[in-house]
Amino acid sequence: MTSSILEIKDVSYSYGPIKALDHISFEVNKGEIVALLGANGAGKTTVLKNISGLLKPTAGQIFFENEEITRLEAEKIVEKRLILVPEHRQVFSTLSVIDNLYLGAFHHYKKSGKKEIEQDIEKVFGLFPILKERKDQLGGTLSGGQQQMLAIARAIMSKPELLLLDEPSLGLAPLIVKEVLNYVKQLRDEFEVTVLLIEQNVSASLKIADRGYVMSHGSIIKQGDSINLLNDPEIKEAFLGHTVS
Amino acid sequence: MNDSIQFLISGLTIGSIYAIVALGFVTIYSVTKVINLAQGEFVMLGGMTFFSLLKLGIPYFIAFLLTIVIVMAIGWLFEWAVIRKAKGADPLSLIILTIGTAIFIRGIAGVIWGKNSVKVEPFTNNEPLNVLGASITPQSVWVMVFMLLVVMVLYFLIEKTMLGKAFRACSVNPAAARLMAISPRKMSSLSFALSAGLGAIAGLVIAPIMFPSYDMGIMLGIKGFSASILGGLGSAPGAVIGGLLLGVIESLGAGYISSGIKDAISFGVVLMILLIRPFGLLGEKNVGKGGL
Amino acid sequence: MSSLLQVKNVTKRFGGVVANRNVSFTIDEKDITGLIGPNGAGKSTLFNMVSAVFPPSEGEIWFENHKIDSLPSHKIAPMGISRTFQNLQVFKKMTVIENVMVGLHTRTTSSLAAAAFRFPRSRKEEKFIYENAMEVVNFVGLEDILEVDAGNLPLGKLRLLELARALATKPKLLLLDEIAAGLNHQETLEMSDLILKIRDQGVSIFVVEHDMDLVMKICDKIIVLDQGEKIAEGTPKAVQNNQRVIEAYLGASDEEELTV
Amino acid sequence: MVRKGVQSFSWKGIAVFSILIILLPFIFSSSFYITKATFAGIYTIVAVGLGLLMGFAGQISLGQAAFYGIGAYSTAILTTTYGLNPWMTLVISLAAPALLAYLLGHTMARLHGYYLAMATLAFGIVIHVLLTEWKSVTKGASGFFGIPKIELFGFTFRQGLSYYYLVWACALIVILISLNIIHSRIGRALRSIHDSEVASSAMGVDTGKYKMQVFIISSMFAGLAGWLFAHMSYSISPGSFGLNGSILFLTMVVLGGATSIWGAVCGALLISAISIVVHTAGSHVSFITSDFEQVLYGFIMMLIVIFLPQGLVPAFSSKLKKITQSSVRTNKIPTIGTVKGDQNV
Amino acid sequence: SSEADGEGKKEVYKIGAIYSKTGPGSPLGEPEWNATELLEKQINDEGGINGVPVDIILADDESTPEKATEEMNRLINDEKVLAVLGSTTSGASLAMKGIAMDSEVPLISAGAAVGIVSPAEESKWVFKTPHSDAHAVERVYMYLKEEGLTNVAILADSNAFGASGVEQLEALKGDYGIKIVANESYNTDDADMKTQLTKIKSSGAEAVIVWGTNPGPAIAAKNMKELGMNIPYIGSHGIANQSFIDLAGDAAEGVIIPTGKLLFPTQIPNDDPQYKIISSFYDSYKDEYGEEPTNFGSYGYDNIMLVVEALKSGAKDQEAIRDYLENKVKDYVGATGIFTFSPKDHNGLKADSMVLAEVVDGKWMFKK
Ligand SMILES: Nc1ncnc2c1ncn2[C@@H]1O[C@H](COP(=O)(O)OP(=O)(O)OP(=O)(O)O)[C@@H](O)[C@H]1O
Ligand SMILES: Nc1ncnc2c1ncn2[C@@H]1O[C@H](COP(=O)(O)OP(=O)(O)OP(=O)(O)O)[C@@H](O)[C@H]1O
Ligand SMILES: [Mg+2]
Ligand SMILES: [Mg+2]
Repeated sequence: MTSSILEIKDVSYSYGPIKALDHISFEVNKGEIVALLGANGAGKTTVLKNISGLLKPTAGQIFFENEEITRLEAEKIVEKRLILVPEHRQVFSTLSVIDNLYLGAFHHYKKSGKKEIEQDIEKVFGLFPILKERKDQLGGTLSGGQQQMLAIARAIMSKPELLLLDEPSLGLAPLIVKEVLNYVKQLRDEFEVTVLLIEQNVSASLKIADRGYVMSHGSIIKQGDSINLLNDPEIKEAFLGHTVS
Repeated sequence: MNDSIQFLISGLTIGSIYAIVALGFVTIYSVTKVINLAQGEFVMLGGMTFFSLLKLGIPYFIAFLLTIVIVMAIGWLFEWAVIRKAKGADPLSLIILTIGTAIFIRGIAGVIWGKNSVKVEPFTNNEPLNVLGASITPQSVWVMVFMLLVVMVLYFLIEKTMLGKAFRACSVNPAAARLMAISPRKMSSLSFALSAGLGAIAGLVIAPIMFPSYDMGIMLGIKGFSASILGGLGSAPGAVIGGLLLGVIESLGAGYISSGIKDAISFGVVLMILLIRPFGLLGEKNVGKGGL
Repeated sequence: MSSLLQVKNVTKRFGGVVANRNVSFTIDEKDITGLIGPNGAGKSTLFNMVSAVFPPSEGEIWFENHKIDSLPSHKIAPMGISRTFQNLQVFKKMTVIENVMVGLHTRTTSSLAAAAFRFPRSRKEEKFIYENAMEVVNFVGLEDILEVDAGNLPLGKLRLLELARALATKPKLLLLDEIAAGLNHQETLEMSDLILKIRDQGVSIFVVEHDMDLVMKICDKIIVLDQGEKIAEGTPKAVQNNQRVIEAYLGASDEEELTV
Repeated sequence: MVRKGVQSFSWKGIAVFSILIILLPFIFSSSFYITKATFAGIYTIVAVGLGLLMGFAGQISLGQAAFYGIGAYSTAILTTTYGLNPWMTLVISLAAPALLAYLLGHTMARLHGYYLAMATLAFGIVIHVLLTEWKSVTKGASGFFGIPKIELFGFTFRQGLSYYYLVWACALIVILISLNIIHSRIGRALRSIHDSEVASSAMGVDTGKYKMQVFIISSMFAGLAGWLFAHMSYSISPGSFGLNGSILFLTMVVLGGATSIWGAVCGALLISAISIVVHTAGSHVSFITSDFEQVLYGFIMMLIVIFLPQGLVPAFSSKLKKITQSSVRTNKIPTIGTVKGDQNV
Repeated sequence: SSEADGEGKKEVYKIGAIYSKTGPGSPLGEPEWNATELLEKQINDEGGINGVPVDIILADDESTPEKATEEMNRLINDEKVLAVLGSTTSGASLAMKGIAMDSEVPLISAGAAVGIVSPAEESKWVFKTPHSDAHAVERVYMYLKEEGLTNVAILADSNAFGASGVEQLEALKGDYGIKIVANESYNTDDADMKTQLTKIKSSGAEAVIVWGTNPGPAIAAKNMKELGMNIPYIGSHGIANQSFIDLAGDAAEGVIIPTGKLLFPTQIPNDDPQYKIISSFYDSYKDEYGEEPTNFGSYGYDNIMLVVEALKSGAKDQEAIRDYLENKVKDYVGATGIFTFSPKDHNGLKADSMVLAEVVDGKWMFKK
């Protein structure tokens, strides 16, 4: 039996008068890749921000590894290895690439020691060689796609148990998109990282995901295995167009 | 010839003080992007607290340490009680907030200590030394020693340690910093305490040179601010160079041109330098347009 | 058919990094030209030079018989070049309609004094601005949210707003930098329809995009950059089958790989 | 339909405000309040200009008092030493700051954020030193005295009601001009600079030119205020035009809210109100001695920034809008960690 | 201080006083303020003036002309006072002068600048009591001449107090054959003056005249010692207080200043006409506030006492008070000096109201 690593219970959130989440519940099991789908403004990003502690739910509860984290500060949640790669990259623009990566390891810096972290950095450099080439360039001067790579690399440095990815393929070249998504799969397969993923690239993301949830106007309107979702006529209509290219 | 050495030494002494104050600005700015115009008041609190502790008969060295601790606590309290409460404020409002706080602190100091200047004994015997025909007091040497010490420690802290990286991360992107388990709040508290400590040190070393009074913070705050901008905001070595330069220009201006317009000269030079280097001497240019 | 924009042997360096190396190409009137390439290939850099955000290190850029590579960026819009930004640059604290009205800036002339004392001319112009802005807003379909502050809009609307603002300048050449990034399939389709509609009004369009469906669908010509250099140029079909392009950018055009 | 942001502001706001101004002396008739209100009017003129500069051109100035001082000293010297008519020197009081702003603006175009703040601070200090040290012209630190009163058709404007109305008439004109500007294409262009300078210039907005124009306008407003101040007082001294003054103006704008013209107006009024409150408190509560006033003043400043960080007017804009219609709103959205330009204030 | 208000129409003499209790002028203004408070109490305790109590409305101008203007208007138009005293600084006093002239209310200032009362024809309603800087300067120059020192250097605060002193030092040097070989200044809050002093040292000056109030002159004294300069140090009446000596310590030894006699009430000869006034004022001030009144306290004292004198004589309105001041104050013995006002002189003091003092063994000693 799979155990749930993340559980969202009846969570609501409002930006002032704007209700962005309306009693949402779902869960993610250990070792899964789960895709969160939905049109722009459906509330996907808001869900991830609530989970990661950047926003506090107006109602409801969130459990991570059976422990309630609803009221925990974002920085404490990170220490539990629940890591968010935020929308729009959010790299530290005036810090060098390498410093960005070091900061990813901030919460376990003392525990892991310098050596291990340097090894980790080599590992992510292996994944994104361009970052190695640019390791002393300032984050803000990287190209859009390079910044996205840096954001993902930085999250990997945090040694996630559960990785929340908010549109990781945004602005990446097709070749890299494939590589990144493949790497996500690899992370799960080899390092047992659980992944909750938001993607506009629905077909690609459902291909690596085990399950998916579909959101609309702050609620979950559909859920199911990837295959089923991929073949769901409504989903095809809304996200994939008539022909899956 | 002797004159010019004397001018230089005077300039370096006073410049070192500006530099320490400027380092306080840098510390807070590099974490929170706040320009804390109450920084001068920390200097004043350093000087006046030291005076009061000495008057209570507390031994010199203990009073020295105690002053730093007390002022750091005040800095920490200031962050906790004031800065943190003003969450939604933009940098400009924060400037006004720190100005308001400066007025507040100064007002209270005026009530506690009165308006008269006080006197503090120098660290060590203060018989002037003779350097190349110019005279320099041991206290001036202390000022420079402390300045160098402070900048070295600070430079190491900001540039070489993980804490320094965390400091800078908070200043560029606090929300993303939280996602790295860095608490911008803690960093902010820390930076205010640290910079209050620097202010206290400035107050301590300067107390025997100028006679401290409740309102000495205004001028030192402005000069420190100027020095930190001149050097390039956020750069610790820049703050030192800025401070020394400001002090020396002031002194040479007073010496060779006119003491009446020495401030006009020094600020005129600041203006010129900024025109040539719009981001200060060691300041980094804004990040390029890379990610547009 | 004459060429509207000519990029001649352009090179751009940032310190040691060569973002563009000796790139040349032309854009023709009423064409949609695509610019693709891997991340960091230098697409945005090239865009920034065409829109005069910064000048090239070497080479020249000509627009309709004017050399524009060393003009300040605000002189570009009046000539008929307008753009959108990859990292959105909307005026967050202004409303949708106000954002678009800024786009009409170059099409009006009343001075500060005229505005300060409300000369009749200034008032007439205000009317002109408002009406034209409304027209553009209707065209892209943002009329429902006229008075919403741009900072509160979701991404899809922001992309539209950037487009509307650029259109308001009445450009001859429109530069679109990753206009579909972050849009879902449906929205991307709508966006491509919109772009085609704009072209049909006689505007030349230059797009940078990673969404190959979109690019292949709308472009008349595609230019491919890799590591700062132009490696291919031609019709979508030709480019799609170009081996260098596949290697550098598209990857084996097979979805199967992913599901390994 | 409300057409916000379009040059659509009604005269209602101005009308209501004007009536309040006209009626005020009948409600608070004591000379103390009228003097306060006269100063508030003078400060309003400077603050509105500074508000334009800060809230709309996105530039900070820590040297605004210098322009105020140049306006005041120009007229003082020309009317007293050279015997010119105050109405003639009004032109100089406007032109001299404008010229200086023009020269300075060119050189400062390269500076941003705190660096710009520093440059203006430096400029302010240089001017202040000049006023103090150029004794043969300015009579030095003790002050310049013997400034004549303004006369119009045989009527002399003296401190009191007549000066109050003169000052506020000028202030209303300044407010009106500023409202017109911000609701025009230029106003929008300016606000757009504030949000994204890159996009703004891509839209063809000559950011440098408009920043310069606003800088000049704001310096002229300050010069006008200086002219009014000089002829109100018999004497002026450099102390009124130093850093304290600049900071006072800055405080007014920030407390009132830089993003609205009415913000600057309210800021100027607010500061006067605070000082009245503190003054009155002092005469009723024995422990609030004169020394304590500064403490209280600083404390109130802190409270306002903490509880109304956007400034008074934006905070109450919805309520105020009913009255004024034309205040520009600024809805600050809590954007999470948008990567901002570096040092831009 | 305005408690009398409530009790119906009981007659009181309302007098306004504006001093710089706070702000940069406060070291000067505070003794003036205190002296005024003290005297109000004393006068009323003794049964008022001809049985009528005085009500002195004290206001703080925070050392700014703007606040002074506001308070002046309030005192004159709202409180309807008979006369206004103050203010401390020249800038504020000049601003108040304009209003006094317009509203025809007598003003007695404690400011230093000569412009406050001169030319007297244009200062009909304005008087002032402080030692004129001219007198202080004359005293100093007389001394220098006796000592045979002709080349002097000036080091003055750049504020109004210093500027006013420099003006007189420059104006009167010819009369005494003095040559100013260096004219330097410092800012009130400067921490170090070695640069200026080094210049003075190389200028060949035989004496240095330092014009300012604490702590600047103390820093100068200390710096001079550090630079090994031992030419005579002449100060101004601005440092006629113990705190100068406390601050400067050893470096204060031998410093000479012109001062009012209030500095050492016990040292002046018993037969001095001011002896009684000075010692009683000094004692009661010290009793009340625990500090010395300094020269500035004496200005506060004389300002109020001159008005009291006028009231005593039966002057009941502004006009009468002014006339009394201008015409009837002859050889009036005050704390600052002996006043004789006239339509040509609204300051009314002579150089002999000042004496010289020297620091000997950490104390100000009467020199001559
Ligand atoms: N800071 C904010 N203030 C007000 N409303 C907001 C804010 N952020 C988001 N919203 C609103 O909340 C709703 C959900 O937004 P959210 O960003 O979670 O959507 P999303 O599904 O991630 O969309 P996208 O695909 O565009 O990223 C939207 O209607 C959006 O307009
Ligand atoms: N200011 C700068 N300093 C240094 N290098 C820079 C700067 N701006 C851009 N670069 C580098 O130039 C190269 C081209 O960048 P550019 O932004 O043009 O890429 P791009 O093709 O738009 O990529 P993407 O598709 O990822 O947005 C990148 O390697 C980038 O790191
Ligand atoms: Mg989202
Ligand atoms: Mg790009």
